[in-house]
Amino acid sequence: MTAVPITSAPVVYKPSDYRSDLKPIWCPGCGDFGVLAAIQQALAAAQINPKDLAVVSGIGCSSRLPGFLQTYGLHTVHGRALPAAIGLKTARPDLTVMAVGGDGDFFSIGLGHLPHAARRDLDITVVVMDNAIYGLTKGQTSPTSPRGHVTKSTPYGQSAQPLHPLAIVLASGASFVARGFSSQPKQLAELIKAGLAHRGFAFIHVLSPCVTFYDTYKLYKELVYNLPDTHDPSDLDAAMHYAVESERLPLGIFYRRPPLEPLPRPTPKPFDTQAYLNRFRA
Amino acid sequence: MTAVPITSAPVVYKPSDYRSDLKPIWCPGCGDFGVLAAIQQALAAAQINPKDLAVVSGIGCSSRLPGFLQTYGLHTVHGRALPAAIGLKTARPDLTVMAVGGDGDFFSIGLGHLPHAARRDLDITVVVMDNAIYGLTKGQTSPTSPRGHVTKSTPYGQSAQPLHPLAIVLASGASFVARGFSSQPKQLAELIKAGLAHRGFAFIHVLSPCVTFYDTYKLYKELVYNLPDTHDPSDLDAAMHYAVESERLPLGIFYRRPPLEPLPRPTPKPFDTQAYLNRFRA
Amino acid sequence: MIQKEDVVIRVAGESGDGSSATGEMLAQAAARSGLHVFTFRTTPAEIKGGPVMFQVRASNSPVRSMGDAVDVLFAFNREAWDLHHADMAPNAVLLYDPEEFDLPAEFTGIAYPAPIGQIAQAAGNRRGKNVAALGVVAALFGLGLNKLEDIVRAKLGKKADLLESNLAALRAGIEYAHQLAKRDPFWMESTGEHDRYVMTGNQAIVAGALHAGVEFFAGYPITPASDIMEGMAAMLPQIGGGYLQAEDEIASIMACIGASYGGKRAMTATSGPGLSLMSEAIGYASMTEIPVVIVDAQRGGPSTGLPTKMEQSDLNIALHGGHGDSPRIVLAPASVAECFHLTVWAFNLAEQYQTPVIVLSDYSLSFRTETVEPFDLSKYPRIDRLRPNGELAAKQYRRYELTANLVSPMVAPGVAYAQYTATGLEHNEFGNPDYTPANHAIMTEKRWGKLAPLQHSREYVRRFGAERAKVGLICWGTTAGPCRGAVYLAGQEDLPVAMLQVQMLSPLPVDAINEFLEQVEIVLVPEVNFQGQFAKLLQAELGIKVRSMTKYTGMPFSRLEILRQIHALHGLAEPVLA
Amino acid sequence: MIQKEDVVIRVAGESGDGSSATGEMLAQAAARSGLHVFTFRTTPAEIKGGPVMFQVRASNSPVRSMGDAVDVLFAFNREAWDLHHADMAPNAVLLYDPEEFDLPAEFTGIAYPAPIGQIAQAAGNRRGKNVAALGVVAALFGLGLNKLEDIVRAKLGKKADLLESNLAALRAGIEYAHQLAKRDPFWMESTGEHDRYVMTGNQAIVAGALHAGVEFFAGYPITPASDIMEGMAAMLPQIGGGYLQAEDEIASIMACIGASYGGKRAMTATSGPGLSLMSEAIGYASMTEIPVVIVDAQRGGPSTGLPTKMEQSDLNIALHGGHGDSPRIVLAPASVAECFHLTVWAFNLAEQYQTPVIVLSDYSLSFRTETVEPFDLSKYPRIDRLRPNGELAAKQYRRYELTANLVSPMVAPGVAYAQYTATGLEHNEFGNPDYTPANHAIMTEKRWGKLAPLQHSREYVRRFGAERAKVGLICWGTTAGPCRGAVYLAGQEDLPVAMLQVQMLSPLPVDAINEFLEQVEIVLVPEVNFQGQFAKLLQAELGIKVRSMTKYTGMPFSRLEILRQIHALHGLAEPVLA
Ligand SMILES: Cc1ncc(C[n+]2csc(CCOP(=O)(O)OP(=O)(O)O)c2C)c(N)n1
Ligand SMILES: Cc1ncc(C[n+]2csc(CCOP(=O)(O)OP(=O)(O)O)c2C)c(N)n1
Ligand code: SF4
Ligand code: SF4
Ligand SMILES: [Mg+2]
Ligand SMILES: [Mg+2]
Repeated sequence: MTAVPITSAPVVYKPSDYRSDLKPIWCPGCGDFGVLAAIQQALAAAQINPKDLAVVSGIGCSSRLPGFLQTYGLHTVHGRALPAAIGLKTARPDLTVMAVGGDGDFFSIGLGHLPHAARRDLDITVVVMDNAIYGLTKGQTSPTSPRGHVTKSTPYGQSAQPLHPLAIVLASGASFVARGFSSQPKQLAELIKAGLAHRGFAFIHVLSPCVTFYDTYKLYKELVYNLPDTHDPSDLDAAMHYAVESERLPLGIFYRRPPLEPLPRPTPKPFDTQAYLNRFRA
Repeated sequence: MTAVPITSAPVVYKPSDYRSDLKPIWCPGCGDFGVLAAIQQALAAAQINPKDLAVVSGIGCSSRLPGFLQTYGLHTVHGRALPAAIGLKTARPDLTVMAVGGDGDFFSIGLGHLPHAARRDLDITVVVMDNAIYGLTKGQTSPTSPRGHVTKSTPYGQSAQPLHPLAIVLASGASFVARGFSSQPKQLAELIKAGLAHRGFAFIHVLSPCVTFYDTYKLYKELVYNLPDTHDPSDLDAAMHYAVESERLPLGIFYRRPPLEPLPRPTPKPFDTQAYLNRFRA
Repeated sequence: MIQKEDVVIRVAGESGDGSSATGEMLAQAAARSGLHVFTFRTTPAEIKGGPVMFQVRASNSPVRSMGDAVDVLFAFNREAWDLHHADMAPNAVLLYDPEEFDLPAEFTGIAYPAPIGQIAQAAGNRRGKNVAALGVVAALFGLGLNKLEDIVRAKLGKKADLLESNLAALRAGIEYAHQLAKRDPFWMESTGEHDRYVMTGNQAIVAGALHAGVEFFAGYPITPASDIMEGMAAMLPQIGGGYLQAEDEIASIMACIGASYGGKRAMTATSGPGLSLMSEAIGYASMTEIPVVIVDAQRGGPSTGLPTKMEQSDLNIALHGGHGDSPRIVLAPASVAECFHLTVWAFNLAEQYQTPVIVLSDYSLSFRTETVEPFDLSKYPRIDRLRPNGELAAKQYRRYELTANLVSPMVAPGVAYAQYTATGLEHNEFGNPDYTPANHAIMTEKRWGKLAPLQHSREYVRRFGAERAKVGLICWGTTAGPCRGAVYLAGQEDLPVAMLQVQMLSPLPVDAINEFLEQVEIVLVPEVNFQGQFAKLLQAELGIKVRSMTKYTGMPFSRLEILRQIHALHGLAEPVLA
Repeated sequence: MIQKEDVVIRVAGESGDGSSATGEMLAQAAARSGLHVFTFRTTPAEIKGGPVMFQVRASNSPVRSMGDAVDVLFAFNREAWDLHHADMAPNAVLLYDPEEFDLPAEFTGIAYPAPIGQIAQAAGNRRGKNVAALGVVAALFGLGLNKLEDIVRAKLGKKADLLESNLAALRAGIEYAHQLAKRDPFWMESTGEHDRYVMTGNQAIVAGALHAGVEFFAGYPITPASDIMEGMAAMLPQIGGGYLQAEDEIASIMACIGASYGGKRAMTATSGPGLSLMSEAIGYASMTEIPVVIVDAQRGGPSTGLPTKMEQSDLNIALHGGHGDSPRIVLAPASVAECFHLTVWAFNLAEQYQTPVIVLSDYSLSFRTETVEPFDLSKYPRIDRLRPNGELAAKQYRRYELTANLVSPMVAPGVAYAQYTATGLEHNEFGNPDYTPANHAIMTEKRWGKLAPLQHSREYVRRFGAERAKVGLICWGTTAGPCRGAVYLAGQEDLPVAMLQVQMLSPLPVDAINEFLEQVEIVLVPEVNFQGQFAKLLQAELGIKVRSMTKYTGMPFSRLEILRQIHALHGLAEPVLA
């Protein structure tokens, strides 16, 4: 006998139906609040039953997000949201699977998993809250911090160039690539909704400032602009061009192509131990 | 007193001066022989004193290469050649540092380190022997194996798309990006020589077939061609375009820009423990 | 003709010269004719070429180790003689190819020349050399003669064009042997046919996992575990399971954790370097109480070490790899049959106790073949994790409910009203982060306490030998094989020796061990690692003092080595094998 | 007025309300005036906001633990009272801000209202509240009164505009306290000024590493180790060293290994999750005999666990994390001074023995400040690795030469004729791969044997208390603090208790421990983890039985908890503190 809910689920889900009772630990003004709200909006727009959604994350301020949603959540270890999400989606294709987290989580310790996730092109929606800083550990330089950035961990300025996450994801063959801004939650919700609708690997890079350790609100407000209407999201070269742009920060859908067609696989049959063992008869 | 060699070093180094007495464990016909020869050629062309060169690798057939050279070598663990090379180069900028290995090593388990190495742009020359297979573990699918590739580890065909290593390295901001072919050792030696001369991160992707588990000699011979003379290696968009090409395989220098200018750093002074401790006086 | 109790035949040559194939077919022939078989092989460090050997021990009684010394050495070339003659028993027989080298002057025992290349060539194709060798050996020592043709046929499979010349080579080899004047005592004809399997340890692990209902596998290639992954790659798509060749071992186990969180039975397989990399994730599974099965096929360490040698040196990291107090179950099979047995139970225990389970195999077990009695599958039920039952109210689901036995109902996504977030942060019954001192104490006790009953279990020890004895062996993993051999040999000498094989290393079955301790005076703990890791575990857990006996050459113990130590502890002279 | 031997003052409030700053300044004032100081703080789980506390224990004698109970609680708000009043000693004093809450009716002890907001406001700026609080506390209990203005000045630094109002607030606070009718016995005036440092454990580790000659650091942020990395980031560029914020912990330690292979002294610092990830690389350093220092600032585990709590639960992985038999040295400081001391020796041992050295600190030690006596730097030499000496011939350099003490000369690249490749494969003296049984045995013995002399060392134990006693404490890490406190308290009762603090956990200094075992009847092993990891280590290594005493709440032992157990073992009644 399996578990039975005592009342039936509501027929229409409101954004607030996705919210748990846990109060976010985020600082007042943190960009992640906007992302949480946008995710709730997108989920409601897509009318995803909370019981059929699992949100996987790593470690960081942003990675605490699953706990603030009234859905299934898997708050893993630092940098490992993607392989856990891939295992979950492979084992449970019936679920909607999202992976969320921060720039440290996805682009530093977890970077080894990102291109592999992209090239597998499973139906997973990824939302990275990039504040170009390590929030939870109190303000060290991250892979997206600008060159010369001064923090406690790089007091003489970060010597490496910043990564362009969207360029890497595009180079890895992702089928849906977009960028949003936590201060523009309506557009962000649209992008996440489009990502959820996409049947392959959907990657949404979100500018989500950290008010406490690297307040980029003003900066980003100056730099962001919407991709021109003329931009053709099926044009990989153009998408790549926008992805490496750093003087200004384009928002919108950079790239979209149909997901990979699955390769033919055998029709599953139940396993018969005895028949299998007979192969080994002396 | 430090160690003293009993005879002085030769004034001119021949390719054979870089060869150790260890007999390569490679199968007869393995592409890696060509790469080893090309590296020796390039080192001789650059007249690098073997005592001032350290070659770092991970684990794989290809990663055994350092032991076959009469230079300093660091045969690390699977996937970790780059961070070890970075540590070595940072600590010992006077040395010439190379990192070598296979596609599994650099593009599967080690992929998390590659973009970070590229964006740091240290003076390291990387040679990846890509045979699109796991040689040492006897023939499993690798991240550069084509989609649908059938091996013992993917008997129903590899479902993910292959990675385009050069695209990822370009997207990560590498300053020198090239591709060679083990069957064209002269060109390959030239590329490695150019990489050694480049003062930033030089990445050389080498098609180096595995005769035993995935013999691609014929295939590659058909697919390779030299980048046109008209290709401008300072054009990132063009380089990226060639990098994602998979129907044919361009060889040559895809991209080159001047390495990053180092950021200003304080002038070093000797450490004085007592002066330092005085900061903590009650 | 005297019939020896068992015979050890070693075929040695160069990788690619067919010597291993000869050994493999010989083992099959012996098994198919009803003998018990135990094989052992070495692999060269080179990818191609390099010296190899394939050894078959065959007997009419069960065999549990590779044997002590070689009774018959078939040297395909001079190097094979150089490398292996030191392992020959005093009265051993040498077979050699006179085309390759002359009978070494220093060898004074019984030798038969076997010009297998010539025999095969005369039969039509020099490449049938290995089949000719098969014929010679089988005919000389009575091993499964009536099965040889079938085996050659199966081996050649689709290469029908080669069949004729190979069968001719086989017959010529047999013929050649019959014309030799047999001067040795070895003759191993079977006393009857039996329905047995011939499997490697890796194959038995794959079979066990499939029987246990594995639904997801993720892995990364590594010797000697790769063919577990390859077995899964072949089978899971056929039965609707999920399979993933991951980008590394961290991704492998994290994918398994994701799948298991999704309600599916998940497994990965690796060797030492991969297990090291999995340390953090195993701790996460322990903390979040997510079932997962991890096979570690141990090889020589540390680091890349000796990838093609056996060692039992990953016990410490299996027990302790992971920061903090992170419980897990650790099992270790000693034989191919136990690979099946313990893999099934690894899944059941993982599910029942909601914790990671590590199965410690080793290189020798991974690749050796043994004859295995058919399993009574009715004794291998499938135990599922506890799932919430009855009515659920919104936001009331307690994932980490403090039940009487401390195992909590675990829901899989898809069930309404039971949504929760699994976190590696310390958490309360609802799964919400909670770092208060009282909560950390309670939850730590929960994670450990749920496993505590296993300490009293008697399911995971095997007791052999005398009821009471001066010397009691306690051992784990494949060292149990030579230990049983030593106990048997001691029994032959009327020397009572007791033995306890511990199959579960964590939690340690302390009741059974304490009982055994009552029955013996001296506890001897043989194992193949430097530190005496298991001996120290016994001391740590039981507060006792044991005698550690270690070997760290990358090779398993022989039963004679252990018997020698038993003799020494009794003040007896060195044992001599009849 | 009675002067208590020491006083424990806890300032508690909300993150951001200045209560921690009050505590910090108080500690500085006490230290600067010549008192011994030991602080303890908690951090909220939230990034901003959440309850915090900062506790100062001050005394004219050395203090080695956070103390047993709170003598003075300054509650900045009602929640602070709620959270902390249970920790107050029977005769403790309460200070509270009457603007925030009323004196709780259940409190019957001595209480002083301290309207610090109002005091500061009257002095010119309400934000000077924390400085006003400083004035009140210092004046009431005699803590470093003459140093307060300097400290406020230093604290404000460049914010000169705030200085006046803050100094006014300070004076007003002092004035306010002087007008209170003092009814409590606590008065801690210093008996003289002393030249001491006030440092945290992390600061002492940075200082120790710099003194030891660290030339390279690579790390990745993690609580509570990040500020070791940040200290290195600030200092190494100034002294010409190499510094790297790596992409993860695997890269961190691999970079250190690369730098050390290059001949430089290298270090990384992390906490449990990072140490787990480093397992494979540590084994590699052990195998290739490359020196490297790894600081593990332990926090509550397993998994992400309790990132802002202390625990001593990474001992097992420090000892055993890494497949195969991979030796390493493990050290554990108990105090801020020992952080300096053992970090210097960690480098020296790594270099001398060419092996990884792990230093186990913990969250409480990372962040607490202590007054530290100046180090006699002449006692801290810099020991370099053995390098080849004399003439080298081409291809003759034996990196792993089997010398008498099994330590081999290690060259750094740049020396002609000494080129070699370091490999994690089993290798021979030249460093070339070699998997033969004899070679594996010899090289395993080399790697372990070179460390064996340390078992006989007396440098890494500290012996306190009675020469002979019924109860002997053996402890490690920060639990040594409360143990010394308990030994002291027992001494006050004329109860002889012996104590051995073990600073080196691997190799275990067995000679010194065995000697201690002779001197005591019952061995009690207190430690902050669930399993009793150190107790089991003692049993494993020595074959003895000890009494394990564990705590696993994320909080350190108090000396009273340990004294209570000592009483119990003597059959005495529960101890009561005067
Ligand atoms: C293996 C490991 N290393 C380091 C840490 C410490 N840590 C926690 S979160 C974090 C990075 C946070 O940055 P980011 O992912 O950008 O998230 P944010 O807090 O900025 O949202 C780090 C380094 C950890 N928990 N585990
Ligand atoms: C942590 C770890 N995982 C797995 C292995 C096993 N392993 C050795 S080499 C290798 C991959 C070899 O492929 P590649 O890097 O392409 O080198 P090639 O042999 O093809 O030159 C693997 C998976 C290992 N040594 N360590
Ligand atoms: S520290 Fe930064 S990222 Fe973290 S919660 Fe606060 S504002 Fe957000
Ligand atoms: S297996 Fe392949 S890659 Fe390895 S040595 Fe042989 S040919 Fe080369
Ligand atoms: Mg961030
Ligand atoms: Mg390869």
